[in-house]
Amino acid sequence: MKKYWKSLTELKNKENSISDQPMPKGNLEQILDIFDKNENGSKSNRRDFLKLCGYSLAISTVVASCENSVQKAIPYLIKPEEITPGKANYYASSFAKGSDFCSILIKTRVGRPIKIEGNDLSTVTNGGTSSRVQASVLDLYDTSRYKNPLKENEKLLWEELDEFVRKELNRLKNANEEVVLLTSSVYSPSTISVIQKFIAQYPNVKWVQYDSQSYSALIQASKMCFGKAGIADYRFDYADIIVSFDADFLGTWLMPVEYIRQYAKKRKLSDGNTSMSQHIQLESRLSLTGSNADKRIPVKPSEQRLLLAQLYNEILKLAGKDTYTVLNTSGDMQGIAKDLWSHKGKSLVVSGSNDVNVQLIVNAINYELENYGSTLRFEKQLQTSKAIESDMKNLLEDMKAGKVKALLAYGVNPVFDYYKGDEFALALKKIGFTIALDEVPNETTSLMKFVAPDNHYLESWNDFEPKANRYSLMQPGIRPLFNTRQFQSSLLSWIGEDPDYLKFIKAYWEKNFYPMQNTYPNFVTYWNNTLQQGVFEPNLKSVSDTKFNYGGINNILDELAKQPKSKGIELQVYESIAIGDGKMANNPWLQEMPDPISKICWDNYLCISPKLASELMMETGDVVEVNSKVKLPVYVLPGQAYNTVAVAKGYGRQVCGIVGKNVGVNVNSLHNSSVDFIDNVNLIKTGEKYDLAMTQTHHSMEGRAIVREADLEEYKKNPAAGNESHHAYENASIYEKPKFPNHHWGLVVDLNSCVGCGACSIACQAENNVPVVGKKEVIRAHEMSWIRIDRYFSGDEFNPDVSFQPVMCQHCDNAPCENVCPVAATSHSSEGLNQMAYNRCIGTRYCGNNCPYKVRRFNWFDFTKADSIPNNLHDVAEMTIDLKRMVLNPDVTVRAKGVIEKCSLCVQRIQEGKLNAKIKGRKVKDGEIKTACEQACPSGAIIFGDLNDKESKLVKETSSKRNYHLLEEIHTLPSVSYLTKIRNKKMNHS
Amino acid sequence: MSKPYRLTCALFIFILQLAPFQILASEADSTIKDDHSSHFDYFLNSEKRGERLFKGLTRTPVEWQSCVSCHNINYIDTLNWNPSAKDIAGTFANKSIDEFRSVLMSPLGKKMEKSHKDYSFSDEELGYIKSYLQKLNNSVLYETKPKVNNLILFFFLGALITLALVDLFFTKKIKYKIIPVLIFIFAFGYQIQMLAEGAMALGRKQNYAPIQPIKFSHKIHATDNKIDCRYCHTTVDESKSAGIPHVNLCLNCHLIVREGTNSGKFEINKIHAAIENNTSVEWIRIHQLPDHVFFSHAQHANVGKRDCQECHGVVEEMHVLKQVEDLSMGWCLDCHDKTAVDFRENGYYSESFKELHEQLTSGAIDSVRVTDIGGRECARCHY
Amino acid sequence: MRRYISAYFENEENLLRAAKDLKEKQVSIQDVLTPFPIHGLDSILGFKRSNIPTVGFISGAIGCILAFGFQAWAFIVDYPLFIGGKPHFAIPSFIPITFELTVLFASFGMVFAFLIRSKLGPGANNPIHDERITDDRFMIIIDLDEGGNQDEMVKEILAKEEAQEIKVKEIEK
Amino acid sequence: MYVSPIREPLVTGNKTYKKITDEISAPIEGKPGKAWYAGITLTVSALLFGLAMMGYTIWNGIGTWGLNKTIGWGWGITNFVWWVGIGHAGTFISAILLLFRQKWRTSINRSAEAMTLFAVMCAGLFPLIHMGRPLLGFFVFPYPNTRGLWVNFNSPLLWDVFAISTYFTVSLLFWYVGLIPDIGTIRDRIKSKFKKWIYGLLSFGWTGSAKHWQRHESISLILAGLAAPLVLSVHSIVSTDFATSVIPGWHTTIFPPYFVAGAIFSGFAMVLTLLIITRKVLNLENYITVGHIESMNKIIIATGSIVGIAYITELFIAWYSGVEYEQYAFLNRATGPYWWAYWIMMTCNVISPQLLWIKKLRRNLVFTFILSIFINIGMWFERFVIIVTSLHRDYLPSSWSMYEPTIVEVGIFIGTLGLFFTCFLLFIRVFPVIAIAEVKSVLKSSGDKKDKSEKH
Repeated sequence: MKKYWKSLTELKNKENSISDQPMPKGNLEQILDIFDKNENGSKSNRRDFLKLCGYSLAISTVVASCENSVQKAIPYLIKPEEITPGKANYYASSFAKGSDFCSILIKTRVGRPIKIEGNDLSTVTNGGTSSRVQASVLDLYDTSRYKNPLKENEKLLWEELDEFVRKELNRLKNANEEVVLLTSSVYSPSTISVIQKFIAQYPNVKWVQYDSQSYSALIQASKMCFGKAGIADYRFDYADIIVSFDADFLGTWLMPVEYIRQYAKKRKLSDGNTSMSQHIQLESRLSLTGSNADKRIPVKPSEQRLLLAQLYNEILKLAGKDTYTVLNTSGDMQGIAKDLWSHKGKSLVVSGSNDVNVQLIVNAINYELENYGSTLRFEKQLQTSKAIESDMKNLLEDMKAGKVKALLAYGVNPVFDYYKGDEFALALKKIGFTIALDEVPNETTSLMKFVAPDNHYLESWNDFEPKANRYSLMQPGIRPLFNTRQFQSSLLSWIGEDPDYLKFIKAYWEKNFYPMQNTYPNFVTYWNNTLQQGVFEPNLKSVSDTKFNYGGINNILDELAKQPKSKGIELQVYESIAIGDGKMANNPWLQEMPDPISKICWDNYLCISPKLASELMMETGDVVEVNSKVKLPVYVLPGQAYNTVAVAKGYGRQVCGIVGKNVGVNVNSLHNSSVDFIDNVNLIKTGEKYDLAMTQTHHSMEGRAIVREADLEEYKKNPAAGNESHHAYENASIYEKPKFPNHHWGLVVDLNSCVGCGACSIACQAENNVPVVGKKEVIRAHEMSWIRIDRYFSGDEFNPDVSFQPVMCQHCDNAPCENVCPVAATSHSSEGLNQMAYNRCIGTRYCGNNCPYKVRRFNWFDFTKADSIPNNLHDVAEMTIDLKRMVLNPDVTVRAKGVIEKCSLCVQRIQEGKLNAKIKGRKVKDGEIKTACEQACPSGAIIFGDLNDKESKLVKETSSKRNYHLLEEIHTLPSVSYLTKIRNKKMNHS
Repeated sequence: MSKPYRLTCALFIFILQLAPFQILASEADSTIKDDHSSHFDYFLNSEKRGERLFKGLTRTPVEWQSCVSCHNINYIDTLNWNPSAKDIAGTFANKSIDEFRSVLMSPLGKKMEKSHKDYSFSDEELGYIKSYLQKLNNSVLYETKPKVNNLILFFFLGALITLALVDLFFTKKIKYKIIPVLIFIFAFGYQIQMLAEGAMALGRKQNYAPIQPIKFSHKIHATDNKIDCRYCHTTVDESKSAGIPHVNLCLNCHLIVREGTNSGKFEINKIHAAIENNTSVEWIRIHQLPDHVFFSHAQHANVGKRDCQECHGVVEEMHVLKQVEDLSMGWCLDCHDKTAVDFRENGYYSESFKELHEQLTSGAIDSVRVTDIGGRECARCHY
Repeated sequence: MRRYISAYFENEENLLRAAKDLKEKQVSIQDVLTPFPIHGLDSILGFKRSNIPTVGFISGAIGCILAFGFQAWAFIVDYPLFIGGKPHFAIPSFIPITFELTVLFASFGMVFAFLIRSKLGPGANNPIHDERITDDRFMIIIDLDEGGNQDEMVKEILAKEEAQEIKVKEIEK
Repeated sequence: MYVSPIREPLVTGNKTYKKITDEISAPIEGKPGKAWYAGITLTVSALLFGLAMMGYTIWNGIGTWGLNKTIGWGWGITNFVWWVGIGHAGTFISAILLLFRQKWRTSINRSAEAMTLFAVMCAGLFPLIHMGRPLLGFFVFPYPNTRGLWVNFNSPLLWDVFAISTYFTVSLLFWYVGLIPDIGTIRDRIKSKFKKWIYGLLSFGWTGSAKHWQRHESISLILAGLAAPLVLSVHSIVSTDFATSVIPGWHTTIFPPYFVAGAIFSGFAMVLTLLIITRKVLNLENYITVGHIESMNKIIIATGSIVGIAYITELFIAWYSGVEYEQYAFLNRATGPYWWAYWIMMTCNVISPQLLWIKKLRRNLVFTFILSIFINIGMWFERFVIIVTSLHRDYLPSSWSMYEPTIVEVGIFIGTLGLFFTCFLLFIRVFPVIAIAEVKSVLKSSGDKKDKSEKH
């Protein structure tokens, strides 16, 4: 728990101490440990001793007056200037894993990173984060990480490895044999420079970039249309109408954190603003984006090209240009075309397809709609995806042919996530010299002969250019825990240069970026300030030349018209919100994060449309065999297009830590090419049953006014639309309403902004030490999340409306839970908080029963090792070993078995904020205190504040007519309120 | 008690304590004298011999004090400025005999100079002492004996209760029933009290004053040398922990002050050794709240303007630091009930608690106590 | 020197008649021992109403006041907590416990009063005159005057009511 | 003494006082039969199994039960309420029937009270072991502590603590005060010296003195007067566990009377179950006559009908209230996933007791026995329906969930059954199952010898 005096020396010595970290001990040993002289309080502490005392309380109190075990307090030898024990330090940095990018702040306590926050200064991510970003801090303490350089699984020294690699590289250089450097997309200017130097030194090196989720069609189409390779800068905040063809831009497509912010901004209805964008989604699987759409049209993946062509045709018609008469246009497309045309220049059409032809049509449509320059821009092209798919194909051919003599792999796992992973694995074995530069073992690195382990990103220096001219620095929050070295340093040392990458970056920045600004007079101040801010955003170079010059559209449309309509079942393989491509599969927080739509965690499953399910006589939990290759459980997903199925990739990792191994099924082998979908899928019901871990099993609101919603048209007429019943229950109690004269903390959730991404739930888990319970316990509805996102389907089963509602403790002023606790473990504060004293709780669960919101969570087992009884630990994810306990927030108690816990409205942050104000002798400023969920939210849907502060943002929001409390008819007087969801359903053309 | 009476008592106890030593010593002397040949020594291993030398049980000139008279082996309650045997053992564990000799024979500090005068040991003897010290170093010193007294008393009372009850109902030997009833009530009541006190003391460390790795005296630093608390406990105003000074901070003075008046150079050398060897100083933690309690020094010392002594006692009078208060929740609440909040100076309070502030300025109430602004609420300390 | 006469009946009606007769003749009846309570006997013997109900009332009242007072004190004075938006002095909430403790105190008070007044309790060593008193015999013990004047009259009444084992006992004072 | 000419005798078979003593004391003096040994082996093994399951629960956590985030109480509290309900018959019989001068109580009150105590013991176990931290269960007592904390007097669960412990204590006092004369009887009859000594100790030196009897009668009456509202209060307080909450299906003002009626209903059923066997095995047919059984059956019809009306009132009010959550809760009870529990409850508690309007069935022992078992089952399901089906689908459909007990919970229930029957089996070997003195006192007025004695 709270280990204040972890000395820096200890951190320095981590290399040795952690590597021989004892595994969780048996129980007898644990007991014995308690009586050992207690070193650093790491294994057991005084509390453990007290626990033992508890058993024979009477006797032991008398015997020894309970001799307390000795606790050490070890101060720093030389205290680093910036560290104050007991206070957090924040370092601006960047999160980057493959194409996932986010500008962040690392929160450290006495030198150990415990939380990630978004960096408000970045104009790319704007302080937002995603669940993966939030969870990434736990990966730092992953036990499965490489701890030493390896040669065929034998430990060796860095010097030995460097010696060997240099020799080998020089031999190959002299023999002029092909060496391949395989990386994921690299958008770090300094890294690119390092790689270029490396290639200059070894000209026989060929650099191949490979992304598990390829966006090469976007890049190629852009090049073909505008002569500009790269991905345009999408501006959803400028679009009045968004038409998305299967692009899950709020979930996984390109830069969701940025897009959610833009999307929510455009749809924010403050009382003055009554306009919002309209979002039309055409897709087969009900994606997170689709679930937020105002209008969603379920279509098969194969039909999308045709529909796009029809749309193009219609727009040409509206533009008065030549049309292609071969296409019979559906009514939907005609309507959409009209709407788009009426918002010319303020509309946006996107497609998630990785088919160049499709992207060419999309570009043509956007060009016709004059969107380039407004909703699509080239000044800040997105750079996080650079890989071209054919490169990988060629590489595999070369490897098979034996041309490649050596392979250096960094940040990629093609054996697992490439659709020809098996072939890649076979080809890999042929290569004489292979070296992995990853931080954790995976299916690919385990086949490599050498491992030069990379640092975790929280231990590394780097810089990034996620979008053109938008730079973000990465700085370490901790020294490397293990004997690892950054990828860039490895490359530098292999070309015989100074392996100090920080020096390299500084030199690079001094040369290239420092001259781009004129704020700072010298490089040192420039560097220090930039490092402190984390981002460097110089003025943009304007790009004016956006002429569309591609003439081959005719041919594409002709081809499309000729294609026969597909009849069979189509399968789409998608990236899930939590696990993504599977690189973070060993992260228990992400594994336990329920999918926003299906509310299933710890598994992937085959989404199937209700109609198809009833035809095939399948229901949720049935196991089917897909194409005689993989067996998957079925999940009947309302809104899934008829005759289509979908399954998430990234699951079924084989070489992985204990958390992610064998969770779900690897479906990459289902592909036989890299196209978006697989046609004519064969589903055979096996008759087996499978339990899916679902956190929500009932999907209808049962007609209750839980998520209140209205249409934009109604809202314009009456801002209280959908919320008419509010305030009908003002004076319903025989008692007076409680008064809170000082502070009255409250929270408001704008249901119109919330997209349901789930970043808040992981942020909460990290901030509040919420335990991981594992799949089996989730099935038994024992999950512990303090904030959950309820998802309701309404309307048509085949194309439902989806509502998301984050539900945390409502902090009722008339709290039903408080009345019933026999020991007064939960009571109200004079600041309006519903307090929970864990150490007083005896676990009757009465409060949980009596909570109408069901937000109270009970510690069913000893999930945290804080329990008084030995030998009953229930820890599926190693979360209680010392290494992973480093991630615990020392300001929040770790709860023991048998007590109730719940959202505290981040009371530790409130107290900290108040203390800061007191020290400065002033009021708490609005926005100064932020809850973890609020801070993580990329859409700004959650606002915390003081309900007594009439100037606060919170009061401005809650005084809106859209404001309501959940279940206000039972007069619990919650401090948390919601703003109604407004849908922009009305199509202009109809 | 009158003063002379107390003195006599002290003297008596002193003699009593010395007695076993003297008896032992004289016996040992006689053994040596009677059995001059070395065959007795033959059976003693070097550790045993070292022990005898250290404790002065073997022939040593009378004018020499035995090592143990300054360098105690057993745990003692009072402060002994001289390094304990264990300390010495730790320091010289890896040093050669020569170094050992040089330190022993050519004293560094004034005090040591005085007591180590005229010492002469042979290398062999020094070896014995060293091997004895080695043994000490390996063994756990200061074994705290379990306090059996309480247990014996508890069981004795239990027996009394049983006897009283048996007599009351069955044997009826005692004529007046009130006697066994009184015995029962007294004994049972006392047992309950013992249990209650024991239970309340669970996890509490009132009066805890462990031996620290360095004999650091707050009295010498804070009173004699008038060093302010905040000079060392630097983070008390900004962080939740007051901060145990990092070792380098000690060197601010001890770079120059190399020798103390009481402990000579031995204790101060430990600071230098820690810096030189890059080893940490492992203080024994005294004031400690359970994990589920959040306490902020910044709140209390900076915002609340509490003196350190209110919770920690008169630290500046302590040679050996001791926990004075029991640090129980009831104790915290007592103070929260009594203490007035600084409404006049601190803008936070006057601006956030408008209603109370008005009452205060209008004179309706004369002070606002911590309790009045929620100082007894759970989530102020437990979250 | 005190003298007693003891006898037993096999029937409560006989006992009642005999007791009535004896009382009318001013004979002092020391005790009547029966296997079950006999209605009307206490009025014949001239027993006053028992005070146990009074004890019960007093102890119950103490319990009531203690319970209510303690709850109110704990919630208003000693540690006021905000619970569920209710006032600190929430009378309805205090009623159940007040009632329960009233009953508990009253019951204990009465039972202890009964045991102490009757000199009953674990280990109480009262003489057992006849082992069949607790079975089917109704025993009467009569104080005789020192002179022996009443002997004959008493024996006669007893005999009339079919009393058996009429014995005279003399006990040193 | 007035004797009703139409009442049937309460003691049959021309008993004398001596015979009564002999026959009722027989089980204590004789050696237990094989059936008793077989019985106690069974019940003790059930008890041991239950204890093992309790230990397992305390060690590993409540997670070993089938509860979850939505359903915080399941079998544990169902059993608690069920056992408390069963514990209502004994004191009801002794206290309320005493106040109403119902003489037929004399033959059954002793065993019914014993049953009350055992049932309350079983009940009291559940609130303790259902806690997440039973080792800290003492927090519920308002004892002075160094934290300066008291308990929450607003909590019905705390009222429960006081109600159940008071109920148990007062019942125990009442039962024991009544037992003192009978223990005296046993003391005077028993041959073994050691046993005589023990019974002597337990009899508190009872002599049968008229003054003692007077006080004894007085205290019995007043204790009855106190116990009568206590009986009513206990289940009323238990019902406030639910009635004061906000959960639809729990939040009901009808609960206190409805629970009390249900408790007496189930208590009498359990008394019948036990006594129909006991009278047979211990040859006490002359004391616990068919007339007694019939009287109890009449109470069962009365309380059963009250319960039935309560069920229907609940449904009506749910509909009439117009609260959608309330309406749904009751619709869900009858037609939701736990419909079978609701209909078992309805059948056993409302429909089956109505058969007792037929006199023949009321006096039929086999039928009564089967019916009493039915009612026990039905009343268990009543609590299950109230607790589980109300919780599993409450306000927010997102949290709706299902509940299935695990072997651990079932095992603990079996364990309490084992405890209950073990205690009862020991009781019939140790204490007289019928209040000897009280039966003797009604022999003349209500025995079938009455004509003879009147002639006399």
